[in-house]
Amino acid sequence: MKKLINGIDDVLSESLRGFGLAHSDLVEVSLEPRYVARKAKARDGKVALISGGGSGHEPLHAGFVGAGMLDAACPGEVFTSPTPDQMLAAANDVDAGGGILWIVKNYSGDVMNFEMAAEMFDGDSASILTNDDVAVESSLHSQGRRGVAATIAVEKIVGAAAERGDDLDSCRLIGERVNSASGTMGVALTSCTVPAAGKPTFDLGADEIEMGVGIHGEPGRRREKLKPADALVAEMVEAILESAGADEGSEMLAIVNGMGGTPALELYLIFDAVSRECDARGISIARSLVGNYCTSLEMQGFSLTLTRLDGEMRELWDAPVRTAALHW
Amino acid sequence: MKKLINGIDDVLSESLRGFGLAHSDLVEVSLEPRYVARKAKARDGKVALISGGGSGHEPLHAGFVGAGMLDAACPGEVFTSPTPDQMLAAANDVDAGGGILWIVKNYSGDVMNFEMAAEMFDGDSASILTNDDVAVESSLHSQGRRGVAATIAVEKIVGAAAERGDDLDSCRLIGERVNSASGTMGVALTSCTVPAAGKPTFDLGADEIEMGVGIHGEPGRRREKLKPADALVAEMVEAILESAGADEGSEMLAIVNGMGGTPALELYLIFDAVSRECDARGISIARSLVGNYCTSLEMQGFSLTLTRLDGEMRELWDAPVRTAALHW
Amino acid sequence: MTQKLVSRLIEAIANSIIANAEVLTTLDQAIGDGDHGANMRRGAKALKTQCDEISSLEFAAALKKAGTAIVMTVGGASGPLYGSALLGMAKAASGVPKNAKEASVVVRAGIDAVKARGKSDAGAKTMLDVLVPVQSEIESGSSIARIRTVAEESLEATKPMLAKKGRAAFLGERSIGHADPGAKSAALIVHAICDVLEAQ
Amino acid sequence: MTQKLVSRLIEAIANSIIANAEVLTTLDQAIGDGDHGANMRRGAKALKTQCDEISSLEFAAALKKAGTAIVMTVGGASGPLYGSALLGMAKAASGVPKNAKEASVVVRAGIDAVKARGKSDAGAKTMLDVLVPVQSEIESGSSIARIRTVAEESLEATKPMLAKKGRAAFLGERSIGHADPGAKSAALIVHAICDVLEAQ
Ligand SMILES: Nc1ncnc2c1ncn2[C@@H]1O[C@H](COP(=O)(O)OP(=O)(O)O)[C@@H](O)[C@H]1O
Ligand SMILES: Nc1ncnc2c1ncn2[C@@H]1O[C@H](COP(=O)(O)OP(=O)(O)O)[C@@H](O)[C@H]1O
Ligand SMILES: [Mg+2]
Ligand SMILES: [Mg+2]
Ligand SMILES: [Mg+2]
Ligand SMILES: [Mg+2]
Repeated sequence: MKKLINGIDDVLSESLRGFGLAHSDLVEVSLEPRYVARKAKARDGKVALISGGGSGHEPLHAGFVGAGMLDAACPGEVFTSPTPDQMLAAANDVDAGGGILWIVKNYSGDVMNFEMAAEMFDGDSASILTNDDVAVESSLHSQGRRGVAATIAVEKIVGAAAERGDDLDSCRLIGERVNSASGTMGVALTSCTVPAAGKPTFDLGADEIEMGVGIHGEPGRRREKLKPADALVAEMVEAILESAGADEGSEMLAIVNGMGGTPALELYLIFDAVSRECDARGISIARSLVGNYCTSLEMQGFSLTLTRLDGEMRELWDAPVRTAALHW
Repeated sequence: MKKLINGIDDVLSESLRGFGLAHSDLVEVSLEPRYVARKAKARDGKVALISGGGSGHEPLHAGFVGAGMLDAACPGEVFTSPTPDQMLAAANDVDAGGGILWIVKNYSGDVMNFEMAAEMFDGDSASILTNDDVAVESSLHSQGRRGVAATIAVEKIVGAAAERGDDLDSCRLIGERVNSASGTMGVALTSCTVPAAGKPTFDLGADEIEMGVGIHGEPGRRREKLKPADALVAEMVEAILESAGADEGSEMLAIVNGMGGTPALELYLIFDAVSRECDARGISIARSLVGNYCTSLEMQGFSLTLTRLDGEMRELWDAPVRTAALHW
Repeated sequence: MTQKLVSRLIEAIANSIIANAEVLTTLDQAIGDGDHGANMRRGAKALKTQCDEISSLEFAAALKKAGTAIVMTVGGASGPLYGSALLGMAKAASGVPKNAKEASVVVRAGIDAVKARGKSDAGAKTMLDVLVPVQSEIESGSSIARIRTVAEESLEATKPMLAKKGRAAFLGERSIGHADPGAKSAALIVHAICDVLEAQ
Repeated sequence: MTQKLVSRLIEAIANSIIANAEVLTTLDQAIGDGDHGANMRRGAKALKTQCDEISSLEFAAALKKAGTAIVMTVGGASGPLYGSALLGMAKAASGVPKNAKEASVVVRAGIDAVKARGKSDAGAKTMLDVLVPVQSEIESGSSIARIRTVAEESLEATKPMLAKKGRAAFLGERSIGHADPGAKSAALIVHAICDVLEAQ
């Protein structure tokens, strides 16, 4: 395993400390228990948004803490959901009287840990569960779909709603609307390596890809031969629209998300392919992000998220945001 | 070779088209000849900044086109300097009467192609050659040092100077000041693969690194065993300061630059190590960037740039910028 | 008496988990995300650190403190699940169970807490597929040797199962053929407890 | 006459470059950035595309057009260098050189343009280490066979050299032991020209 680290047990603390130093204008970092909170306190009565999850997906979620988006983020160990004490400490820190909205990606660990935190928290709270990954459908089992990159759309849009003064329940509802309007599918060209595991999570042949991969390197739909970018994109757009639904004329937010090890050159090429694919279907891309937003350590590959925007969602997407990873 | 591409010959055009679509609010992309120009024309009389170089280093340079930074960027084939017709077309497009400042990284191909463009251009122009890479010193040969990530500092600071109304010569001088105040050193954990070559540029053993690597995978000072992050950073800071000079109390801009395939988790951990190393030397990091800015396709590794800031440079660094990759 | 037992149990369980962390990781890499070994080791280390403090308490309070330690250090799915098991057992326990019957009641309460927290039951290819049959054996007063066998057999039986809960559930058919990592850690814990009881 | 010669030269040079692109890339991967093959192939293809147009021109004009095509399509270091060579030759040429003496004057003008553009000379482990000795042989009226031998020998002689120009210069000592990619492409061009002249 080749990593830019010192001791394996110190990876997360050192990285968080570096994040706090690099963005000391935007955030404050607590190392014990671990959470990242906005530097500028939100106004009284604002609903506070707290997300979190395993580390290794940076900039998710700490990179989205700041005005217009999250109030706090709780990073767990790499690919491991954080613990309730982190969420509790964050909630007590950022609670501005409007209640806490937990934004949780649908993994059993995250769900259970946030649930325990909510049970322990003295005050109003509600939660949104994101489950946009269309690669693995829920019919076969009872776990439901995985939450992946659409979480960014949820955090941005709900963040803007909270900022304009929406109450806890309205925030939750709009978050659920964004989640339902979204679908994501990912593909891996290479594995990632969890520092504590020391070896790649999975093995792929020199010409193989994992279609539908999860952001922890979980298997997806199938292993197959690498295809041209256009063919990958066509399959992914098809799968997403089949699940998330989109009529001709729909306006979309498109997120072409690098898995961590993919050159920007390729991500923009993928965005070109996505644009052509959407054009051909009479769907327009009204807003977009291209870059590393919800990563899997050093994995090569990408995910595509499409979110059907309505007028309010678009307006909230456009509202100002000031975080380490998104800024307009 | 595993890449998210269609045909090898179309990589650059498709990626540029995608970049243009994703950032249509900021830039206009010409595909024949290839260049990226600001969407909002600069005011009359402003010095126009044009940079360029081989592709594969994204977001460098197209990601830095926009208000407060570059007026145009000319992308060559992957790792190959662009051709004079691109530079000429870009110059004729963005010339606002204040002359053209060519910002060129010190590689013989870039130098010669920009030189030919300058010879062909009808109008005032001057050029800045960046050569911040301290890994390979100039004593042994006559090529001089390589230009790498400090080019970003030059482009940002000179961009702000041009915006406030500095003339061609003042812009050139401040650019040279930034370049002389800067030093960079890189390290590779893995190679990159040029699409047209189809195989990795170099081979590293499972526990080996290339200390002092160039942004095209050129060899550096030596090949050695992977060391802890702190040890890597200590060596790099030492080499940079030895060359760029810094007294106790110096204020620095620090750029921890991912080579393209490095997880953000590790880049922030490196920034923490850099902060500790600078602290120990009584040097303060006044400004910083942590992320992928001057990449080498999918290479894993990073470079560290330190630029000694004076008051004017810091002010120009802080001036507003609105590009795809930098925005404040 | 309680003190010695609790500290022996903590040592035995924690050491077995630490010694087998890589096995758990490998299993989790096959059908999960490769962190089960690191997660469980983190919990084991926390228990060892707090061992003196925990074993100075009454049995029920010790279970509660241990459960809280697990919840606050492990994370992932296994943290709240094993943590809830201990917290559930704490609620049901008064003193150290005096016989198999009493022990089985306490263990059942722990398992019920896992089911409630995980919204699951045996048959979904999880730790419950070891915990549930083991509890039955305790309830029917089986020998320690028999309990060990059942733990191994039910671990083995998770291989052909289709995962319906946890990360492995995302694999669908591809989860078949691998043992569940949580079932393996549960079996390790059962064996460690058996070791301590046999040495009494 | 000119027309046929020019188009034969273009075909021979371009085909040899295209056939050997991978060899050039491999050499450039060892001591450069691995694009010399792709760069030269791009130039070769541009020449083939424009072959009819170029060969319809007078010899000097053809050289100029070919040089411009190279400058505008190749990029990298080799683009401006080979382009400048052709543009330099264009300035010195009137018609097709009628003998070795005339040819050597034109070639020398091309080489001087390369030296000026690259601020370099023979001895720095570049294409000049093949071009300069080959020009000397032409100047002294050597046979085609001798010119071929010198091209090979001087290419071989770049191996032990320490690079002082181009990307390879950044390697310092580590550039020793590998032939220079630009020297190889220069040798290929020399052989291709020899092929055409021998077939006349
Ligand atoms: N809902 C659930 N009910 C019971 N056990 C579960 C559930 N979800 C996961 N598990 C158990 O947890 C184990 C995985 O734990 P671990 O790897 O530590 O956490 P994570 O899955 O969050 O990475 C699985 O092998 C399974 O036995
Ligand atoms: N200053 C120079 N003078 C002469 N030849 C040079 C010079 N710089 C580079 N070269 C030649 O160019 C070759 C490399 O060309 P190429 O790989 O196409 O461009 P780049 O080096 O920009 O990637 C070198 O092998 C060398 O022969
Ligand atoms: Mg996990
Ligand atoms: Mg090159
Ligand atoms: Mg796991
Ligand atoms: Mg080259």
